[in-house]
Amino acid sequence: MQLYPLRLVTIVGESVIMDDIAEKGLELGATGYTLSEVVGEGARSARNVAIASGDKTMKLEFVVPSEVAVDILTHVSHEYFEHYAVIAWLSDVQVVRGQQYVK
Amino acid sequence: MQLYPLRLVTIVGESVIMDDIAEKGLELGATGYTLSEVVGEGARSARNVAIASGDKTMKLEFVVPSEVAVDILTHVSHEYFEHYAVIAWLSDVQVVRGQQYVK
Amino acid sequence: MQLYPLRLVTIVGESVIMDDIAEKGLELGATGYTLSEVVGEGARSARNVAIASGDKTMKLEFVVPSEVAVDILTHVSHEYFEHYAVIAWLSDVQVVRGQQYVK
Amino acid sequence: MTPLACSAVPALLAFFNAEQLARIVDSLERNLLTPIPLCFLLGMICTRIHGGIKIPKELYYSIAIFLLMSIGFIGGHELAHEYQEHGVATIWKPALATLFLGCLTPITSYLVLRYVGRMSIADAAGIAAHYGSTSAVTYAVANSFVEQTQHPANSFLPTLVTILECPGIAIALVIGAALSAKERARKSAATGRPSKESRLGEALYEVMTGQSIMLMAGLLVIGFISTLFMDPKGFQPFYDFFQSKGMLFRGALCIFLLEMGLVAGEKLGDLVKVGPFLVAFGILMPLVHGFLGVYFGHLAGLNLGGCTVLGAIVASASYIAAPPAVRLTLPEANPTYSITAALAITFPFNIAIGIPIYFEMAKWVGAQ
Amino acid sequence: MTPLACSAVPALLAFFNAEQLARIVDSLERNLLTPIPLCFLLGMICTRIHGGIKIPKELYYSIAIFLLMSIGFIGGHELAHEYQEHGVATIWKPALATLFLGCLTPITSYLVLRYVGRMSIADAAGIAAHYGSTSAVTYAVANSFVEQTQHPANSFLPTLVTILECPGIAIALVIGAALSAKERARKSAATGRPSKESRLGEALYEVMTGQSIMLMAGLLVIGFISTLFMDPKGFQPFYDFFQSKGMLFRGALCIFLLEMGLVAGEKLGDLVKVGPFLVAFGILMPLVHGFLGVYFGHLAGLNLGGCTVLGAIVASASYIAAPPAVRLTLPEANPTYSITAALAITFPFNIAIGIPIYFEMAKWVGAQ
Amino acid sequence: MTPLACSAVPALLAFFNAEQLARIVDSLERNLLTPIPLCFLLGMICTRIHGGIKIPKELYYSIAIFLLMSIGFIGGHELAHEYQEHGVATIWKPALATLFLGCLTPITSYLVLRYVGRMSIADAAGIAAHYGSTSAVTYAVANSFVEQTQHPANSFLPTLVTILECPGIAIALVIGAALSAKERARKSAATGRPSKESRLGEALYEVMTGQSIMLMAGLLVIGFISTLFMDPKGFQPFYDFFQSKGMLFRGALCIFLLEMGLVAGEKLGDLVKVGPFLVAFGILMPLVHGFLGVYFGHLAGLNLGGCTVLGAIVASASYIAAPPAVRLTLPEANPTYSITAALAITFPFNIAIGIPIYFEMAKWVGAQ
Ligand SMILES: Nc1ncnc2c1ncn2[C@@H]1O[C@H](COP(=O)(O)O)[C@@H](O)[C@H]1O
Ligand SMILES: Nc1ncnc2c1ncn2[C@@H]1O[C@H](COP(=O)(O)O)[C@@H](O)[C@H]1O
Ligand SMILES: Nc1ncnc2c1ncn2[C@@H]1O[C@H](COP(=O)(O)O)[C@@H](O)[C@H]1O
Ligand code: NA
Ligand code: NA
Ligand code: NA
Repeated sequence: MQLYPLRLVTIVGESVIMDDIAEKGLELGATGYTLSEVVGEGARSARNVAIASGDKTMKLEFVVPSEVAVDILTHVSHEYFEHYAVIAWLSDVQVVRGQQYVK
Repeated sequence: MQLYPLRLVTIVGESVIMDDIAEKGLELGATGYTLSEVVGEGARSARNVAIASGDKTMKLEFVVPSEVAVDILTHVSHEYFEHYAVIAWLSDVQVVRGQQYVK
Repeated sequence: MQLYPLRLVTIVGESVIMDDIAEKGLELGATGYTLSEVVGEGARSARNVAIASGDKTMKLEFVVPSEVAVDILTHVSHEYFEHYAVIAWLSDVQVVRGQQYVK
Repeated sequence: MTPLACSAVPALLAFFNAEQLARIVDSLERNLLTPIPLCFLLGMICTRIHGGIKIPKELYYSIAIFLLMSIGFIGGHELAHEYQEHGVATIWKPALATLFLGCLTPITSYLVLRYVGRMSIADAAGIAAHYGSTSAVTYAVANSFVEQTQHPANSFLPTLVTILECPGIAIALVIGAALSAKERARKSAATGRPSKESRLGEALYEVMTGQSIMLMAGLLVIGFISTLFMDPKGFQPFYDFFQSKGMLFRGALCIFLLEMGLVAGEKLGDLVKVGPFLVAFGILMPLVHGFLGVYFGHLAGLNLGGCTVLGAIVASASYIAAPPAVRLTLPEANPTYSITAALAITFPFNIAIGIPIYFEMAKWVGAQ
Repeated sequence: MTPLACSAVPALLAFFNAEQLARIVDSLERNLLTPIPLCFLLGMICTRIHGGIKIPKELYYSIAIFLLMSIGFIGGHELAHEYQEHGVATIWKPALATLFLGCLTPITSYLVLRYVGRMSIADAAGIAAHYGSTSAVTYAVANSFVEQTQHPANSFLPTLVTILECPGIAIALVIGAALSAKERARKSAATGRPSKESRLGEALYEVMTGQSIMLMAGLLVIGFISTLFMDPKGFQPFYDFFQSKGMLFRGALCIFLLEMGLVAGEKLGDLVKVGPFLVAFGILMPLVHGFLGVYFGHLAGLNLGGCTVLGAIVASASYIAAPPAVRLTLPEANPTYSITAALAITFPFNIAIGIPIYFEMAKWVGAQ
Repeated sequence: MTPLACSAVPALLAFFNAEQLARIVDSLERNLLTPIPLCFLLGMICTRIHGGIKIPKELYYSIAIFLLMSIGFIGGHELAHEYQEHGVATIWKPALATLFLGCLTPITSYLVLRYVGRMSIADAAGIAAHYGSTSAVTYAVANSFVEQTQHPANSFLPTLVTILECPGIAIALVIGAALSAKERARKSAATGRPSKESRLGEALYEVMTGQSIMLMAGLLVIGFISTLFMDPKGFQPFYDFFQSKGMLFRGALCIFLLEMGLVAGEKLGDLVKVGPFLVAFGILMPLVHGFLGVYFGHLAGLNLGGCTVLGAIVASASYIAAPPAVRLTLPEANPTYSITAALAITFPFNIAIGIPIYFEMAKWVGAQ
């Protein structure tokens, strides 16, 4: 069974910005994303506000090639790190039939 | 404190198939699993349907030895990749008292 | 864009102990944590009990430096592994502006 | 194919004379300008303009549970009265007729989809499973319609809803699974996994013990028993809680249809994808099935309200029980087709236009 | 141990003469064939046949919140009337009796479990914590039972439920923590972590400020105050919303017991694990505690309904407040034992058979 | 700054003579000792003592949806009657007055915050957005207050709530975005991302099509239409479900305020962070805006109850629609300030003390 090396980008932060980031991720080359509600505490998370029928904090994941991963993290870092409660990290994963997640 | 190297298998896909995969995982040698509800978008996720009082998409995780990991991924790949919305990947983890998760 | 290597500590276990572990994690040097509700099955998870308006099982994540990671895992291992349903593992992550998560 | 649709509708309306059409339009207005369809409309509009209404799915599921329990409980209550008065004399014929329709409609649907629509086996069977079953909410709306026209349906209609739930799905899945056996056999050979049958059996069992059936049938029995054994005073609060004329049922229905409108609004975008044939199918098939329901209901001795409601539930398509079962059994089938047809075409058509038409059909066949 | 059980039940029933037994059987029927126990039964059946009913946990928790608020609010309302008429004259005795029973039952439970059942300190104390406390839902069911038998309980029973909630858990936890001190001391030495006391204190505090207490006691005060200060017309809608005879309370109870049946159904499988002794304990201990409740209630001057309800709540076991507290304080205790006994044995026994028996006991001790 | 507050309150109360003060105190008591404010208090206490009450957020959101739908539906129903009797004659003036106040209050708030409070542009604009909009729950509480004092408000007040929802947020956001343009321009140059305008536009659209507006305005239309076209008998169950005097609305309000109390309790800790100026602002600004509401309401011909309610909603601050919009548009603004002021200061002040004061103001300006 073929495994293909890709990057897992994980972004945890305020719900208000997560939809925008997910969309941007698709623009930047991700073939999809996975979003889930979490509860979190951090340096600035006190600033989080609830959105209509939603939680204050969400976790967003992208399985993408390195370049796309870097683009997404750069975007998040420039756009949101200054004023929003958000953390983002990268890890290595082996993906089943991974080519299909490379545009 | 002893850490033991194992594999983390992550499967994200349609809720309808997740229970079956979880069971199959235990059959194939996993000592347990962790399941959570997510919201996702992907190439085929438009096909997802909601199940009784549940979400359309779920994330399933197994902490297992390599062989078991491969067996699980092979099963998922053969059984579900063709017709179902599902993504699956593998990563390396260091598990506390990890031996107990090896059958 | 600067990435900083840190450890991701993931703890999945009974809801009753998760708040205590999260607090302890902050004491031990984590700058924050991320908590989410999951459904799980494992060797001892039958023992899990529901807490007021909550699930039986939760997943707790810390992004921390190695030393802190080890401290947290040691604490969890000593305090909870004997009597509680809990699993804990470690993985390597590259964190955006990671320095700020090192106290 | 749209010409077909465009020509078929007038063709079908030609059945009615001017005066009947006038009545239809009039009851259309009376039916449309009520909170329940208007909430559905609001939901659709909200989705189209990307409005911010978000109904927590737990609220949606809670209301679904309440509605199913209500239908069952009140059904059992009235069944008990009917039974005390007439035994099974009045019930067995309608029950048989419903069972027959439950077995007929998936087949008619399949044939039309496969040979007129030229759809794949899996897709045809998948959609047929939806149209062979029924929609409890359509029942609820039809029931309040006839109540408002002062022609309440026979007391045992909820029993018929329960009967209609399963057979259609089961038959369509069996057809689909059997006919697509060869591919699946090949596949299972390749992967060496247990042949589909297991899957099918499992799916059928899940349909038959699914939430809708368990709640409707279970509460039907509970309503029946407690009506027989409880003193009315003690029974009253339960009756008030569940009764379909009551504020809870009607109010819950408003919120439920708001959410259905929100979802249907999203599916509207898929209408293009599903193509003109399926749009026509989603309107004409219900009219045919509705007429069959009305007609056989009349033969079985239902009253005017009863024929109308039976027509509506036979015409309706399932969008709760059917989808997961089809997804499991016929994975090749594209859910976008079935769900869009059931939820974005047939359901709105029925609650807006269909029900008053079935009402006229019922008068036309002579029910009173 | 089953022989014990088998012999004990008739032994105990021997207390009753033929005519009483007849009445029990009769009221059993009147009690069992009502929606509330039947919904519990439906839930159990559904789980056993792997049916598809799924109650969102948010709905379950929402109903629990509503029930606790109702019990408190209506309790406060009726307490206010009682108070305006008699001051504390009628209340202090029953309150003391309840407090006494709240301290007695955990000890009786512990002794039986430890020395008859030969269970470990932790398990015995853990289960004792459940049986020392009470179940608000059992109160609600017992209360509707006596209301239906036209013997409504004294107005201040909800106050007694609130009093009964905590002491039992607290005492059992202290016993367990103290007696298992040695092991835990050793352990804490090994790990060098703060000694258990901290944990215990924390757990006790969490019990005393837990959801059940806060909502019942809080709404009790609110109901009391607003009854004194609001004009009845303004008070009415709140009364209608919360009142225990009302459709909302009864209907919510149905859905709640459906879910409890679903959970209890799963636990049924564990009956084998827990063994015959615990099964016997789950039936006989409530009968003993129930009798104590009835007897002391009578001494304290409660009426027939009041004695019955007090018997039921003393006999009942907590399955919401106790489990997490025990889990935190006595981690060695196996929750499967306590939860299975409380939820799958004692709770169904009480709502199905126990309550009518306590009713007869109450007559037998001469309450009216 | 506290001296300012301390001196201002008496200064303002000096407007009233002894007898009026007596009446205020009296109606304060009548207002405070009712379930709705008491539930809020219970929630606050529970949080402060780390009690265990947890309201599932899905329940909280479900109740919010129900309340908004109720306000809209009943509003539309009564608007229909008003319209049938007087056409738009009685409505257009109050509507204009409300629109004017919706544009005025964000500006007054901004000026005070920026130049008296010396807050940053973003923080001043962010808080102004909250105080420029309104709180539907404050409306509900004010409405039940005037109903209980037998001075029901004009039938079209819910329409005014809907009018008041948006403009304030929009204007404040535009001010904030425009004035902080320079920084943001620099920033966007650095990151080369689309300039803020896009964001602002998007946020404004989200406000105008947000849940509150869509549900209130949508159900207002639905209530209006169905009142005109449905026969009253068919309309009744919907009316019973939604009516604000009914048990569902009042009961739901209790649970909702319990949760708000739980949240406000947490924010209490932040009072120190936000400082004395904001505390004073959260009390004095509502008194000023409340008076403006009462005064212009009187000029526009509202009755005593109407002026009181208009005063209350103008004085109230939004804590549902405003926060996310501000967070998106003015990220530099610290939400702790705005949310603490709106939820932990102004909201409790209004429901506890403000409403009775606006009621006296309304009498004082001569409304009846
Ligand atoms: N060290 C950490 N480990 C895990 N999650 C974190 C950590 N720091 C922050 N988070 C998550 O990221 C969100 C925003 O973090 P912050 O920007 O630090 O407020 C928080 O709500 C947490 O869910
Ligand atoms: N590139 C991706 N990154 C993260 N999650 C993904 C990605 N692609 C798909 N998913 C998840 O996997 C599910 C099924 O994906 P698909 O089979 O592509 O429709 C989606 O609902 C997403 O939750
Ligand atoms: N092998 C595993 N893979 C993934 N999650 C596991 C595994 N074993 C246990 N878990 C999770 O850890 C929790 C406690 O595990 P246990 O202590 O084995 O009962 C379970 O509820 C699961 O959610
Ligand atoms: Na059908
Ligand atoms: Na007890
Ligand atoms: Na305002």
